[in-house]
Parts: sequence; C-alpha cells; structure tokens
Amino acid sequence: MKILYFAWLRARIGCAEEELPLPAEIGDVAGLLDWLRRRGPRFAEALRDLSVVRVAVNQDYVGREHPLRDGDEVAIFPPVTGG
Amino acid sequence: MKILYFAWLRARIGCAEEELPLPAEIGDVAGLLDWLRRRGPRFAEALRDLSVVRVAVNQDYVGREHPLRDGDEVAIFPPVTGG
Amino acid sequence: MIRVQREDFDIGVELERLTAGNHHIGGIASFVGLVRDMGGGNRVSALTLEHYPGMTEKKLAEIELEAHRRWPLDASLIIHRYGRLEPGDRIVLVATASPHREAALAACHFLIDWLKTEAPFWKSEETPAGERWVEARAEDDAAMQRWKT
Amino acid sequence: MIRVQREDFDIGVELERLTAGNHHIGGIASFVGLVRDMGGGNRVSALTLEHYPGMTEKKLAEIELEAHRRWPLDASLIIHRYGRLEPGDRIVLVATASPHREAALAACHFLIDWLKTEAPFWKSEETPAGERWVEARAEDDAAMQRWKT
Repeated sequence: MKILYFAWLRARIGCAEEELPLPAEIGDVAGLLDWLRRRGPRFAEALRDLSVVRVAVNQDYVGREHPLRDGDEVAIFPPVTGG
Repeated sequence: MKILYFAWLRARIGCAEEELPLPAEIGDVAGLLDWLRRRGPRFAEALRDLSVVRVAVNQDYVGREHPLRDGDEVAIFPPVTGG
Repeated sequence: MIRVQREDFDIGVELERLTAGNHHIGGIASFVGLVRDMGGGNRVSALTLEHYPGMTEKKLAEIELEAHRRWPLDASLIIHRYGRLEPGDRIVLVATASPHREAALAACHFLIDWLKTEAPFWKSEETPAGERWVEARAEDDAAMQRWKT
Repeated sequence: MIRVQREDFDIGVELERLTAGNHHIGGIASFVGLVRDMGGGNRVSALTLEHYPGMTEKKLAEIELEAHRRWPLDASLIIHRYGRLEPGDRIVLVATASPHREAALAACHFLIDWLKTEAPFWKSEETPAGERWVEARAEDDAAMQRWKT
C-alpha cells in the first residue's frame, strides 16, 4: 500500500509518501486512520481532529467505511483550498 | 423637439432624425405616438403595434404618460437586441 | 469603465489593465459575446449593430454604477462594439473584478443580462433571405427580472 | 480541456483558441483567480500551491465532463497553476463556451465553485508571522451545495 500526505498533514507528519504492506488488522479507511494515530506522537497530533482529514483511495474521495486492499494508493489530506 | 428613430422603426419610417416644433395638442408620449400615426401611411404602419415600441426622452426610458416639452430629445425604437 | 467602439478588443490586454497594480482583487469574472453564424434558424453571414450614441454611454455608465452599488467591486469594464461584424467576431466584453469571487460572478451576470434588455443596441442580420432585424427574446426579459428585486 | 501547470497563461490567447473556428458559439464566460495580498487578516507576500498529481487531472477531467453533461457547452477550459506565486499572479482560469449565454455563465460558476471544494490543491501563504496554511472556507462548501441538486 502507498500512502501520500499533503499540505499541513504532510508537514506535521514529516513525510510526503510511504510504501508499506497493509497491516492484517486494517479493513477500511477508519481502521487505517486509527492505526496511524497509534504510530507515534507526530501521527497522533496530525490526525487528532479527523473532522479536518479527507481521504482518497486510488484518486477518488472515499468515506471512512471504504475497504482497503494492499496495492491501494491512499492519500490523506486536509480540506482543499485551491481555485 | 428632436425625434430619433432606430432599427426597423427607422427603416420603415424612412427617417433617422427630425426636428420639429412640439404641436400644441401633444401633452405626453402617448399623444405624440397618436399624432405620429396619423402623419402618413409609413408612420401608421411602423407604429401599428405599440407593444413593440419603446420611447426614451432625453436618453431615459419613459412610459406613455411622460410629459413632453419643446426642446426634448425623443427617441422611438423597438425592443433592444444588443449584448 | 465603459467603451462603445467600432474596433475589436484584446481580452487578455483588457483584463490585465483592469486589475493592474491592485492586489486586493481575488477574481475576475468576464463574459464575451460573439457573432453566431445562425440566428432564428437562418444562416447569418454578417451582423450590423446600430446604437443610440449618447444614450448608450449614459445607460452603460448608470448600470456600471448600479453594479458597484450592489456588489463590492474593485473594477469593472464594459466594451460594446457597433458596426458590421462577421461570425466569430467579438461583440461585447463585460468584466468585473472583486476580492470575492461570488461578487465578481454575480455582477458580471447582472451586467450582461442588463445589457441584453436595456442597452440601446439593435442587431440586423444578413441572411440568404435578405436583411432581418433580430427580435428581442422573452428569455432575456425573464433573465433580467431576476435582478429587479 | 484541462491543464495543470507551473507556467502563467495568456487569457486572450486561451479564449481565442477555445472558440477558434466554431461560429456556433455565442458567448464565453470565464473566471480568473488571482493571488491576493491579504489572507485571513495577514499581509501575504507569496503563495505556494501544492497539489496531488494524478488525482488533480482525474478530478478536473471528471468535473469538466459533468459540466458538459449539465449544460450545452461547445468548449471548456480549466487551467490551474501550482508552485510559488506572488500577489497579482494568475492562479486559475475557467472558461466555458456555448451557443447560449445562460449555459456558459452557469457552467463557469459551477466549475469554479467545484474547484474550490473538490480539486486537490492546497495553498500556504508567506506572511510576516511565517508560513500559514490557508483554511477551507465554509462559504465555499455552501456555494458548492447549491449544485448538488
């Protein structure tokens, strides 16, 4: 699984992109976010308020219940501010 | 009084602009339109359907009840189609 | 700013000039009207725009002021051409600039709706069947009504 | 057509190209977003736009298709820049061309509202107090809601 981080989430976590095998206990986006928050203080702090966290899987917006598979490209980012 | 005609009203009447003293019996725009229609067949024909005739006095749109004075610039034209 | 002219205009140059040096502006909305090659089911080879010099400038200036009264605009521009034009030619440019995009978009829409129903311009088309005066469209009046509240 | 690029663009050239040779088009609506020198009460000396390469192009292409599904458009263009920009610089151009002005105006409005809430771009501002990530605005979400019917 590839995970991408953007904007202040990238800055706070200190990582733009990582590649890791999908942990067996993670079934969906909610599970991944929980798992990431327990990964260390930077992750815990960056993902503290999930109401300002959006997730895309394979470049489409998804809800928290979206199932994850190894090989997915998961992007985690704050609400967008382009235009 | 100066009278200006535009678009198909100008074409049908065969006149773009004329200068004439305000006839004493004309008090308002409705009176002028009546008077013009009785002026000849071209006028009668061009002004047959007053629902498609707009009038401006001194370069402002006015209603039929608008009073006229000698010295006014009166413009008579169909609904506009610019833009 | 308003301009009534026979000559063509360059949209890029006009919009650049409209906002030059003003860094409060966050958005420019614009509308450009072009001569279509069809009108009322007829093939149109050219269009002639007649207007009422004097009243045109007066009404355009009034409506520009009204747009600035209704929305927080930093700048605006209306250019309307007259004379003989061919399909694809530019007829009109309306542009509005504001710190806020909603204001710019609404004001631009208002100005073009207004132009269609109140600015003293008249179009006649050259068609295979001869010259034809363009008729006012009920949809344009309806579009304008929305702004009259 | 969509383009995501670092380089600036010329509005006049882009709009000319958009309608070139198509004489059915009666109107072009466009919106240009510019970098403002103020943001959230702070003086802004520069802006950096980050985006999600791949998803950006995918979402822009999807929404352009959606605009063509909703309105009778002959042509459309979205250009969005990324990288470091300064006050007055152009960020985005949305342009829509249609035989009918209402369609062009509505589609342009829809596209820019959509861009603000769904396109994966993020702005950070350089201010006297340091770098500051721009926060999403509730007004932008509200503006987008209107198109969700």
